[in-house]
Amino acid sequence: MAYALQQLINGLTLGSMYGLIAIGYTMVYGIIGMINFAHGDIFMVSAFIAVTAFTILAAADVTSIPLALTFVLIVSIFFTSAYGWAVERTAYRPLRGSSRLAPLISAIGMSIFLQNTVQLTQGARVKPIPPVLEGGVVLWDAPGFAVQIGWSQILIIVTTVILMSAFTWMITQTPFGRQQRACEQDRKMAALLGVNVDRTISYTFMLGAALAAVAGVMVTVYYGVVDFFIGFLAGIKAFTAAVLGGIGSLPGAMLGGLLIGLIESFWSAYLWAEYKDVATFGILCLVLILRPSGLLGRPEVEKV
Amino acid sequence: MNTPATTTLLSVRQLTMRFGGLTAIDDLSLEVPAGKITGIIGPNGAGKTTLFNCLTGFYKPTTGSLRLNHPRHGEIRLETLPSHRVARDAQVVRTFQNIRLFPKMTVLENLIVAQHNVLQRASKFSIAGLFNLPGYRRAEAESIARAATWLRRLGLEQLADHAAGELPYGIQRRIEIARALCVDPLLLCLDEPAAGLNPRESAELNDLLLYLSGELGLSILLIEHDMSVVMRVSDHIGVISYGRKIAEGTPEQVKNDPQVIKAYLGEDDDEDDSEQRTHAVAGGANP
Amino acid sequence: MSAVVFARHAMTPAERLRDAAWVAFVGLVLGIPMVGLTTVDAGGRLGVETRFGLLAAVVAAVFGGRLLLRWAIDQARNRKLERERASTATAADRASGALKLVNFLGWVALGTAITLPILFSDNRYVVDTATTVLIYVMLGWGLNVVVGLAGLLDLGYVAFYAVGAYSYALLSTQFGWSFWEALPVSGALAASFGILLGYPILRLRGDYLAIVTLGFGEIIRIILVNWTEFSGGPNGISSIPRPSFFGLDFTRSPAEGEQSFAGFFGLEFSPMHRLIFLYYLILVLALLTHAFVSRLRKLPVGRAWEALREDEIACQAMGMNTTHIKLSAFAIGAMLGGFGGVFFAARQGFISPESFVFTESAIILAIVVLGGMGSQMGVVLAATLLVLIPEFGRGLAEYRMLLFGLAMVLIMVWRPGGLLAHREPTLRLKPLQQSAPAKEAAR
Amino acid sequence: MKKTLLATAVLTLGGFSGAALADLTVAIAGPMTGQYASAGDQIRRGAEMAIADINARGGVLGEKLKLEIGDDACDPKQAVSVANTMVNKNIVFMHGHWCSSSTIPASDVYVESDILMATVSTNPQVTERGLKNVFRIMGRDDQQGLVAGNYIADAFKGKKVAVVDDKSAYGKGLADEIAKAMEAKGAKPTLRESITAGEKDYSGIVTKLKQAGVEVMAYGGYHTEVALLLRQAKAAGLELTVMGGDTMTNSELVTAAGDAADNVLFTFSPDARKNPDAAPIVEKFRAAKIEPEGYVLYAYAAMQLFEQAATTAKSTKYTALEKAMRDGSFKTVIGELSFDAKGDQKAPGFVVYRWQGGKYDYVK
Repeated sequence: MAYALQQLINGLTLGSMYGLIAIGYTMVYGIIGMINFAHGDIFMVSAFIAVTAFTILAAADVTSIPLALTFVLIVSIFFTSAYGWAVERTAYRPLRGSSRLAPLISAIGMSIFLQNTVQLTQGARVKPIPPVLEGGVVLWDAPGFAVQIGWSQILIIVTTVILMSAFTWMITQTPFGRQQRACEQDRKMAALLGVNVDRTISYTFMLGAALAAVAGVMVTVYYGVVDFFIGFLAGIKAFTAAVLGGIGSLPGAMLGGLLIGLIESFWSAYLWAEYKDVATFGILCLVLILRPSGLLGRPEVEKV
Repeated sequence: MNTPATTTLLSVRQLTMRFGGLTAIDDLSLEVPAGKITGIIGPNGAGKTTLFNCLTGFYKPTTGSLRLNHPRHGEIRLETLPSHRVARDAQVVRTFQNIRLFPKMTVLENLIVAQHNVLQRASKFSIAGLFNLPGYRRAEAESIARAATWLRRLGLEQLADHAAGELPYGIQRRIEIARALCVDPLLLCLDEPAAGLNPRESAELNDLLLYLSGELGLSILLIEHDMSVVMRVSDHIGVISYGRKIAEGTPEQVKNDPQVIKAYLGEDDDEDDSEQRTHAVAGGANP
Repeated sequence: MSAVVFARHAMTPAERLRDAAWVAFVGLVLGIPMVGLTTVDAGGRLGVETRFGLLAAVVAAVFGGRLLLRWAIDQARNRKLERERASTATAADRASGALKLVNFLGWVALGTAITLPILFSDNRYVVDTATTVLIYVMLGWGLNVVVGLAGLLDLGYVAFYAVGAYSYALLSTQFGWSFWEALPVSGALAASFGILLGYPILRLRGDYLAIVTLGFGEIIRIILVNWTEFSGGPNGISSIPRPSFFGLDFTRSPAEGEQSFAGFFGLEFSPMHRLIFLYYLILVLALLTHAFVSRLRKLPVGRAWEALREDEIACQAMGMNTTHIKLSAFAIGAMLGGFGGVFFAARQGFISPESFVFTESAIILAIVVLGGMGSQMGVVLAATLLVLIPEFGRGLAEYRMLLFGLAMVLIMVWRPGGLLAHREPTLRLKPLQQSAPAKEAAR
Repeated sequence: MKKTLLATAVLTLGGFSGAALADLTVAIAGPMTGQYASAGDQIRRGAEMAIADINARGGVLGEKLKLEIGDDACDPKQAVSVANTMVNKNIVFMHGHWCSSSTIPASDVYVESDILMATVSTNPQVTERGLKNVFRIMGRDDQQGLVAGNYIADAFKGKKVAVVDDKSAYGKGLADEIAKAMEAKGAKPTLRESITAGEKDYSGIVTKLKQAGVEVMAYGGYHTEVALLLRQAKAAGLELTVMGGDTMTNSELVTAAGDAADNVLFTFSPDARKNPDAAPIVEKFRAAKIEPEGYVLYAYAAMQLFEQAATTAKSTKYTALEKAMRDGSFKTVIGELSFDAKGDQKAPGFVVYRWQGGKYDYVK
């Protein structure tokens, strides 16, 4: 029981991170209908920025953890959004209106490019930082097994909940959210109604990148080690999460992320860890066969 | 093809189609005679296209039946067939309100694709085709000849080798009809074929329809929003509104029916709403 | 949306400078965390190192580069506009021009492909790289059927490649089958996997299909890694026998009672014989594949694939069984991928799951899209490019893959439709040659 | 057109090495880029130093050595390409490749072209396929696993041990051998698990170890995952001792795992740096600001091996060289090297090390 609870906590933490990255996929997909394969690498870039920022702080002898976290978050979000914007501007915008595969290939190219740029400029070695948030609370001291939740795990789950609420509010309540949804439904019509489509798309990429940046900082805090290759696996998992939840749907992305985190966690806890990815993809296939638009996706009945 | 005029080709019985809480077609019954042009009219959102979708297997009706009296296969229950078998086995072929050509393929290719089943059979799992055996060569030549005939009849011969998607709207409509004709239909269902056509093109369309039904004895089911077109060519007209049949008869009878006049003039605003609802349920924005 | 390209006015020098300054500023912002700052290992802990000199150089390069690029683009655009204004070429002319170009390219490619091993008969590297190109061409043609013609986005194509490679490896090492016996069986196995995958996911559209195929590719790989008894697990399968020349092995010292290729023909043994033989073998099979796929495209099934890509609903309304059409595309594509896998195993002599990762699927997909969806010659062009860019780059060491990624983006931005986007109709009512004089007469 | 491009490419990239062939060309190959680039870096530094020293001594048989570097990024497909490039460059000796999965397909190319190779790949398959040209200057996974397994069975008697691998050819091979050796000694591992290399979250497996009461984890795989496992174990309140293989020599482990690295034991060949004969060379490396850790001295030794074999054989021809190598015994910076019929090093000898305060040393 205690064991299951601990695995639940692990799964939720992992899932939150997948969810944060998945939102970036789902937003971009929602608005321009493309799979942004470079999104995982944007996340990787943000983790490197976070490492650099933490190292600077350590050199400057900043010991206040809240202060440090705030600083790193702001720096990382700022620069990562710039990357998100630049990627969209150079690799995707020129391809708007061409076949839906062209931006996909461009994205794959961008992903390879980003990975190698970071490898070149930051080195191929893993980048560790000393633990930022050590310790945690023992939730339940069951005989033989103490269920623990680390401060960093609490930080991740709480941040995710706050960001999700803020996001839902922004998409449903603010003018930007309305423009964003308008572009999702019909870009041409939105443009006719005076929505600046290009700008809305740019902002969407920046927002997605900002969320990836938060995830990047969290990963850096939680695991303490980043390398130029982390974007790939995280990206694939997050994309799977987005599809599982129903691509285009924000709560869906979060739900998908959490589900995948939990599946991975419990599958490797009780069954064969080496087949955990088979389980993830198997469940994805099953869900899609039963619900072709994902869990929370709008059913896509093509009008005849 | 020379079935007596009185034979019923298709009978729609108590057809109902619900999407969630919305009833798009409500207990509709209709007879379509063989060898004639039957018009279906009604305001926007009355359920005309939904009827077509039920008829051609794209939607499964909630209740009711669609019985086709096929000269060779006997009675066919259309609602039990998947869409491709409706076209292939029951030979009920349709066009679409928002034209659905194969845009990157040429006009000729579009028409050849329509003869896929015949050609595929002749190609014997592509083996005869791969080696270009005489049997297949003959079938291919025949299909090209057939396509060419229709292209000539519809004045599209010069455009045969152009990509279909690059041609003007009115021509695309004609191509779609030509393509449907290449499937060898028993019943041709045209969904607003005159939409977006200029008056001259409209007149040509009328001639074509009269030719198809008069000379070739083809049965045609025609949806039109625009009364004036239907009135000129239809032998028989059904009027639906809010998914119900409100009138039926010859153009003359329908024209003077008070119910019809009311449906068309009286409650325009409400109709727009109902169309919105139908669309929302059917999947929202245009594909 | 800047669709109205021709209305763009010429930029003034001040505008150009401002534009370049803005781009340089973006470069600066992007460069600060990646170029300007880096972390280095300082005795067990990280320390920050600044490289502002390098950053300044990069920003300056971006500024200059942007000025140059902008100018070059404007020049190219003007020239293109002028050319378009000056020319009276009709669509038909352009089509026949494109056709001529494709045909020309095809003959040149064929010529070089045939003469290459003769010209470089003692150069392993050239022959081997050319063999790799051919394998990717095969894979590209296979995926072209699924993605380019049928329009089904498959991100897990590597699965079939793996099935082919492992089938050959297992059949030959475990059961002693020869290359020629194993080849058709491997292809058939891959095709059955294609159907197996295709069947449950037929309902899925577009990108949902993409992720499921991606998952399928991963599942196959994970099974290969973990099922050690069957596939050798991460160790892979080594000592895969190489194809023999009608029973004659390419060995220096043949086994008792057998003859080697070199012995039979009275040649001095050279390891190049095997390489060149493998190359020609794959070339011949690739040409057969080309003939096969080109012919299929002109058959009902090929046209049905293209129609499916264009509009699935219209296909159904035409009475076409889209299930069968999709499955046939999956099966044929998978079969060709399986052949590619067999060649790969024959070339390497060793296979392991590492060779069948997602990146491989992505590269094959890139070959199809960069080449121009559905274009057979495009695949050849793109496969050659994508194999050669990293090989060229061997001299550039770390910049190699970076340039590869950049090239993918640039080619796509430069030609969103692919390198050879022209689509040749499968049949014409009037042959092209006849339409030209008719036009002459009309003038 | 494209193919002509290819031809010119090859010409310019030095495909024809006939022109300047006054020197003897030797080569190294390994992951110069990609995830394992740091290992490739070590090999390169070691080899460069060795070549410089040999040339300073007057070269081999009066000819200067020239070094070619091949990057396979640990990708089997690229390894074959690299091997073919090297054949074109008429190399007489190859030190490489690094990953077993690259060495295996590449060796097929070298054997056809009569090129001798000395590798540090530890997978048994490398020498088990009966290729005459392959020599291994490092121990094998099965030998390494035996030492590690025996050590665990003795030193951690009665403690619960998990055997974990990363599903790589190297990691799984090693972990299997460790488990086998442990079982032979009657110490059955409590858990046998696999993880996916390249992921960052191993909290699931850590929790599983904690639940099972595991205190020692024998790990087959690379150092980066060990660092993560240790950090996450620490965060989960699990004191874990890790027993790894030769890849743990990488000092990145210490940087990434911090103090927790002190819980890492690993097997590796006897430390060449302790070899009194090697002292001057070790000094030389340190003077050049290169810590001769991991594969640096192996690369150096490989070049020494070639130098001495060629001198003995008085030739750099394949047959003579191969015979010299198989029959001879060579004094190198990593100790005395001689080979058995398969090409494996006769007395590889693995020793158990422990990281301590950022340095590794024999376990006392």
